Amino acid sequence: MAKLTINDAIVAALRSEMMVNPKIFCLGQDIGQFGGALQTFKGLWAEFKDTGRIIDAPISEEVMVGAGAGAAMCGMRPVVEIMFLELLNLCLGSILNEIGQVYVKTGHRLKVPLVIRTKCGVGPHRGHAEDYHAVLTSVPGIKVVMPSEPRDAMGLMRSALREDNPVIFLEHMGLTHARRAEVPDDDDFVIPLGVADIKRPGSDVTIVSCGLMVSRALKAAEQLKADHSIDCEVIDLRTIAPLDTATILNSVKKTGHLVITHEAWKTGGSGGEVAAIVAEQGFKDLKGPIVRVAPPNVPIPFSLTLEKLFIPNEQAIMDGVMRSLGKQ
Amino acid sequence: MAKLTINDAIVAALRSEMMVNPKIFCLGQDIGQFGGALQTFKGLWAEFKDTGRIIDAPISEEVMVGAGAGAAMCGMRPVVEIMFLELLNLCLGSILNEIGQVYVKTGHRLKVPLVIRTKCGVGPHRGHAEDYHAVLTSVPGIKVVMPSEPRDAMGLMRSALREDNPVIFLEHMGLTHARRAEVPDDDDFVIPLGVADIKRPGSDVTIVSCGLMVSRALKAAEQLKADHSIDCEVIDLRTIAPLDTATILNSVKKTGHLVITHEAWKTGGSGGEVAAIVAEQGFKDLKGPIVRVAPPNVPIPFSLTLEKLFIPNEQAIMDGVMRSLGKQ
Amino acid sequence: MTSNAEPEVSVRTALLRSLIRARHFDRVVNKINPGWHPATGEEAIPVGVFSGLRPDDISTSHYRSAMVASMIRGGDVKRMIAEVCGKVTGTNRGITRIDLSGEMGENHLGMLSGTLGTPIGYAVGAGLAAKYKGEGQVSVVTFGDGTINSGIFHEAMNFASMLCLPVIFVCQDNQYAISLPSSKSVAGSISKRGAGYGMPAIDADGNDVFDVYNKVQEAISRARAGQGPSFIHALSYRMGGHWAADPANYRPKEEVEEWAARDPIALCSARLIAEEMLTSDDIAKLDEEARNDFDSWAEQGKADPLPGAEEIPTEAYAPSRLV
Amino acid sequence: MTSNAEPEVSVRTALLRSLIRARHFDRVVNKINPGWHPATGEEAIPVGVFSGLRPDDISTSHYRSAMVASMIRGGDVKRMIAEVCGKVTGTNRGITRIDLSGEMGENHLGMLSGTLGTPIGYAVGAGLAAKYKGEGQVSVVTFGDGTINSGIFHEAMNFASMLCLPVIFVCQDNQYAISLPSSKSVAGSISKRGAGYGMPAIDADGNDVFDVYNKVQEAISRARAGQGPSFIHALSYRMGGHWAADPANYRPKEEVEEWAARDPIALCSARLIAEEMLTSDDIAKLDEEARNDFDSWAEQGKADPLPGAEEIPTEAYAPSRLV
Ligand SMILES: Cc1ncc(C[n+]2csc(CCOP(=O)(O)OP(=O)(O)O)c2C)c(N)n1
Ligand SMILES: Cc1ncc(C[n+]2csc(CCOP(=O)(O)OP(=O)(O)O)c2C)c(N)n1
Ligand SMILES: [Mg+2]
Ligand SMILES: [Mg+2]
Repeated sequence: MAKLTINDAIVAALRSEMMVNPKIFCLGQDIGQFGGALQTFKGLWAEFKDTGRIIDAPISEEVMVGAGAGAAMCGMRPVVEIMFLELLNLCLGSILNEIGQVYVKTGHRLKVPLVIRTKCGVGPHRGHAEDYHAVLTSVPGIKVVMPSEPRDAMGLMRSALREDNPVIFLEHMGLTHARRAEVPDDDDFVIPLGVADIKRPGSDVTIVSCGLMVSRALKAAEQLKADHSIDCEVIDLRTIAPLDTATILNSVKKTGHLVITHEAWKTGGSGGEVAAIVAEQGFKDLKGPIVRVAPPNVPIPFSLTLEKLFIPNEQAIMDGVMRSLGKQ
Repeated sequence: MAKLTINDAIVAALRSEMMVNPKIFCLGQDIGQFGGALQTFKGLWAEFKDTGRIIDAPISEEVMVGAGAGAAMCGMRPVVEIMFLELLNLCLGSILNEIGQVYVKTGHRLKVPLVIRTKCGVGPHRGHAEDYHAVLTSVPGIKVVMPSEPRDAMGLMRSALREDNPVIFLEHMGLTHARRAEVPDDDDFVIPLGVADIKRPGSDVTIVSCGLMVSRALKAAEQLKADHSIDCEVIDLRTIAPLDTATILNSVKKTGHLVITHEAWKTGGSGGEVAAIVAEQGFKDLKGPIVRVAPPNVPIPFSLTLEKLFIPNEQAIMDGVMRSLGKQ
Repeated sequence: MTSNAEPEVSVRTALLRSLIRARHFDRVVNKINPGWHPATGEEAIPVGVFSGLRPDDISTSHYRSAMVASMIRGGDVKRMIAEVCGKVTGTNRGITRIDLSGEMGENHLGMLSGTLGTPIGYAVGAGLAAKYKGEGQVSVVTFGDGTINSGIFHEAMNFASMLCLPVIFVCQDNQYAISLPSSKSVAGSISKRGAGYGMPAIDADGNDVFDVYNKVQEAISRARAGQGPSFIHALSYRMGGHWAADPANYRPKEEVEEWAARDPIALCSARLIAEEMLTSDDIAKLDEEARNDFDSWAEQGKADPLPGAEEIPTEAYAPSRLV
Repeated sequence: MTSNAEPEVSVRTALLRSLIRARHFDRVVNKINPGWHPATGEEAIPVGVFSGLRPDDISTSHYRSAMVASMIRGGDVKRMIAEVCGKVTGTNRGITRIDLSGEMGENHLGMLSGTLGTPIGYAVGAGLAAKYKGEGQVSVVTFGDGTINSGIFHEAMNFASMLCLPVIFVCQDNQYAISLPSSKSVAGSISKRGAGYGMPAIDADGNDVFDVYNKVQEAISRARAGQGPSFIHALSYRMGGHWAADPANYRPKEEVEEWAARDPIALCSARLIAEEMLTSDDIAKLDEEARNDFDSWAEQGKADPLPGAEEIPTEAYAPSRLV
């Protein structure tokens, strides 16, 4: 078992799939010799440059996604990197209106096996942090994935590359080069899309999280255990669309309390969907309010001091848990 | 009091504001001599054509919104029509990433008093029906409005034209030419943005609706009253962002039951936000599950027969109310 | 083949036949839905562009004429008309608004929503796929004069040129985008704009089906030979309104009359008669045959059964191949 | 004024002074954040473009050089540097990533997120507002060679031309978009592409501040006279990496050396010395003065207090004026 960062794990999965599947090609800005912004295609140029399977794209996000989707409809399996999630907002004509609907609208004659890699989240980059993923989960037919650790990243990326639907793969800039962890050596190791992971079992309160919030939720859980003997179950969604509602509902059945945390703005964030599902299907299990812990509805402040106060930290999650228990 | 359709009421508000505010100009495809698709600028060309204040735009949605926003920052008050809501997905770079953040990011030095008119909803047009409004409510700084009747349409449009924030004004194609109703003659009649309207008071179940769903919810309420003596309170959101949480929470406090219905897909639709707010702030008042009544996550079918089955009707809302009461 | 050479006799007759069938197709469909968009007067463009492709080439059609394009590419007309009627016997059992795309599949793409422009991106992707496959396939795409003002056109042209993709871009210039004349909406000239992307930019007479056909065939030869994309500006005129019921009173009568004199079916017929390849009787027969076919398909479509609730799909995702 | 005429003496000295200050500005800012984007070698473009506007003209700057553009337009440098340091004494009390825009206000717009291209749309809107006001204002916008491949560029150029707006579009061509050379990414020539929109398209020497200044002034005169937009392609070279810490080893050394010999400050200085308008001592003094100013502002910025939690805005909306 090698120890890899999230970024390395993603690149490893991509590399091993490219070796066995000639239909995969990659299209993105500066992903050739430059290796990708934040080295998201590290080492692949050296290996594949003579095959034409790594294309440096111009600043033309709409056609990058359009050409990726078109090539996918014609039997290829493109990986398009849009450098940052905010830039995906430039190509939502295709993404929201069309690519998730192709399979149904063509009577199953066409599919769109397209993987869109993109980055977001607060991190060393000091910009492009905004998490607009709720936009993507509001339409049918698209899968949205966000790993929080290297093993998941590898397994999810490999699944994405074997998937017959458009997948938007979100890479968190604060995590992707952060911590190394062991990943399986198996070139067929996959984690199916649509399956959440219980990162910490617990019996008192369910915390639903993703991306950067997973480790914060875990720390909050440890602290709550130590300070108040409150035992939190921490769920990492991993796939945000489609949601793994069974895992969430089962957990709430056990705990009776739900806290949802994400880095996106609270209003209109994807946590609303989780809350709505539980308030409908899990209502009888709920013993207290569903609490969302997320940033306020204002632009992310630039100053690092303010940015740190803006994104929910362990304390904010702990406070949320207390509120869900009616203790605050 | 004149009797007007929604469309006429909107045009009347626009016209009266244009008379008194020379900063207003209109930019949209075919809004000049043609009068706008579905006659959304009916009669204004004849009146204003010599002033240059009505501009026929090319098929360039990004720059239409961009130029509108830029002119707004420079002191004008543009009304940009994007013919259909799905086409707004072509210009979300500006809309999601920027125009709602200008006021804060420029330290209040710039504002964006921009009104974007656009159409959606199933109707005679047989296309462009998709309701993507949840996308717009997921970012800060933007107001989103959708009237369900002529009086509201007039008052909300006038408010939008006096507002210092970007407003996206959704006009439902199935309603806009449908029913005439009385509107005040007063050229200063406004309905403030951000205030929901209780279209039918009731004590047993709260139904939150907007657009086309309002009349269906009202019909469902009458039927439930007649058949089961269930007394529903029907709230018309009118403004979807920012939400009038006080009206919703007060209603649920009274009824203890909540049904949310919209024409947008259920998953990721703006009803999730309403559910989440009530499940957090109104939890103690809830006596049953929060039920969402909305279309399934698949493309809107073309055949009229199927389209009718797809969009929730009175029966679906009635069923939802029964589920919220634990009666099904 | 140069643009002065004429296509062979059989091809020329087939082109006329397609022109005639295109007009009947429009006729019946726009009776079923007068809110839709006839291409009367512009038929030489879809017919000239999409005839003569290899079966594995990929066509992506402008919405106006999309079903004609599909027909030429092998789409089933009867099934399309049933879909237009919203019937369960239709191409996609009544689920899809088919007039904007025709029957889609691996050799034919089209509009997938009500949004103009995005198909140009898909066509570029089809060209990219063709390049990877290396079997000489080309991707041919049409779009309106109004649509070239959308950003995707620019991005697509540059991208295809930069990567030397086998894509033929054809502007179906009917001189209007709804009510806005292209003389106003397109600053500069359309073909000059194409040339700005470093690819051949050619003007074609959009009412002369042979001219369109020839120029597209030349561009296809270049693309198959690895010489990259071309841009063709085919000028014609939208004889009717934007939709069938639009009186189009925003434009001068003289303009309409001038173009009425250049009807593409009449022009093509006259040429074939003058060259003694067909008699006017032959042509009347083609017309008669087409009229009967389309009328009967329309009748059938109207008579066919409506879809039931079970036809509403329950899932948008394609099945995952993972277990 | 024709492009051969030189700006007056006072203007020419001011241009050199701005060039020198622009470089010092970059120097201190990119020491504070080595992930940011110096414009070393390209200073003649922002300086030449944005000097000599009327106070009520609207400037919209490319992100690279945006604070220099703002400085020229009257922005407060000390406050900007404090904002760069994330301090409460900054332009917006530490809330805004200021390097991408400079100090925004009614006469200066810029990037409002991390998205390239959208500001071109806002600049067009500024031109539209100027046209309505009818006071001869113009809107001047710069953008990179990479950015012209985004759809908004195309839409904006056509729109401005179609409506005859007083907008001057300037491509700040430093020959790279991160690692992608414009020779690869821009199919065809940049100025030909501009000409495709039916507006004057002019090449300028982006390392010669006087040439840039003159050509922009001519375009401004046309715009003020109601003759509509112009496109200026100013060719220069990005001497450093995409960001300060990027070694830029994706490009040939000879290319860098060739352009190093054409440093815009050296060129401008040599001209003014040769024409006996300034001595090298005068220039050394300008440099010394700038060095001191920027060093002290940077020191001050670093020393200034951080914002407290109360600086996080609680509301994104501007207050409603309705009651
Ligand atoms: C992006 C986009 N903008 C606007 C519309 C509304 N619309 C439908 S057809 C049309 C005119 C299209 O003009 P053109 O491209 O010339 O095609 P034509 O109708 O002339 O065949 C417009 C504006 C649309 N469907 N998509
Ligand atoms: C729409 C968009 N695409 C990609 C990026 C990422 N990015 C930031 S700077 C840059 C290069 C820009 O090139 P150019 O326009 O030539 O400006 P330069 O950096 O050379 O000044 C890229 C690709 C972005 N910020 N916005
Ligand atoms: Mg047209
Ligand atoms: Mg550049």
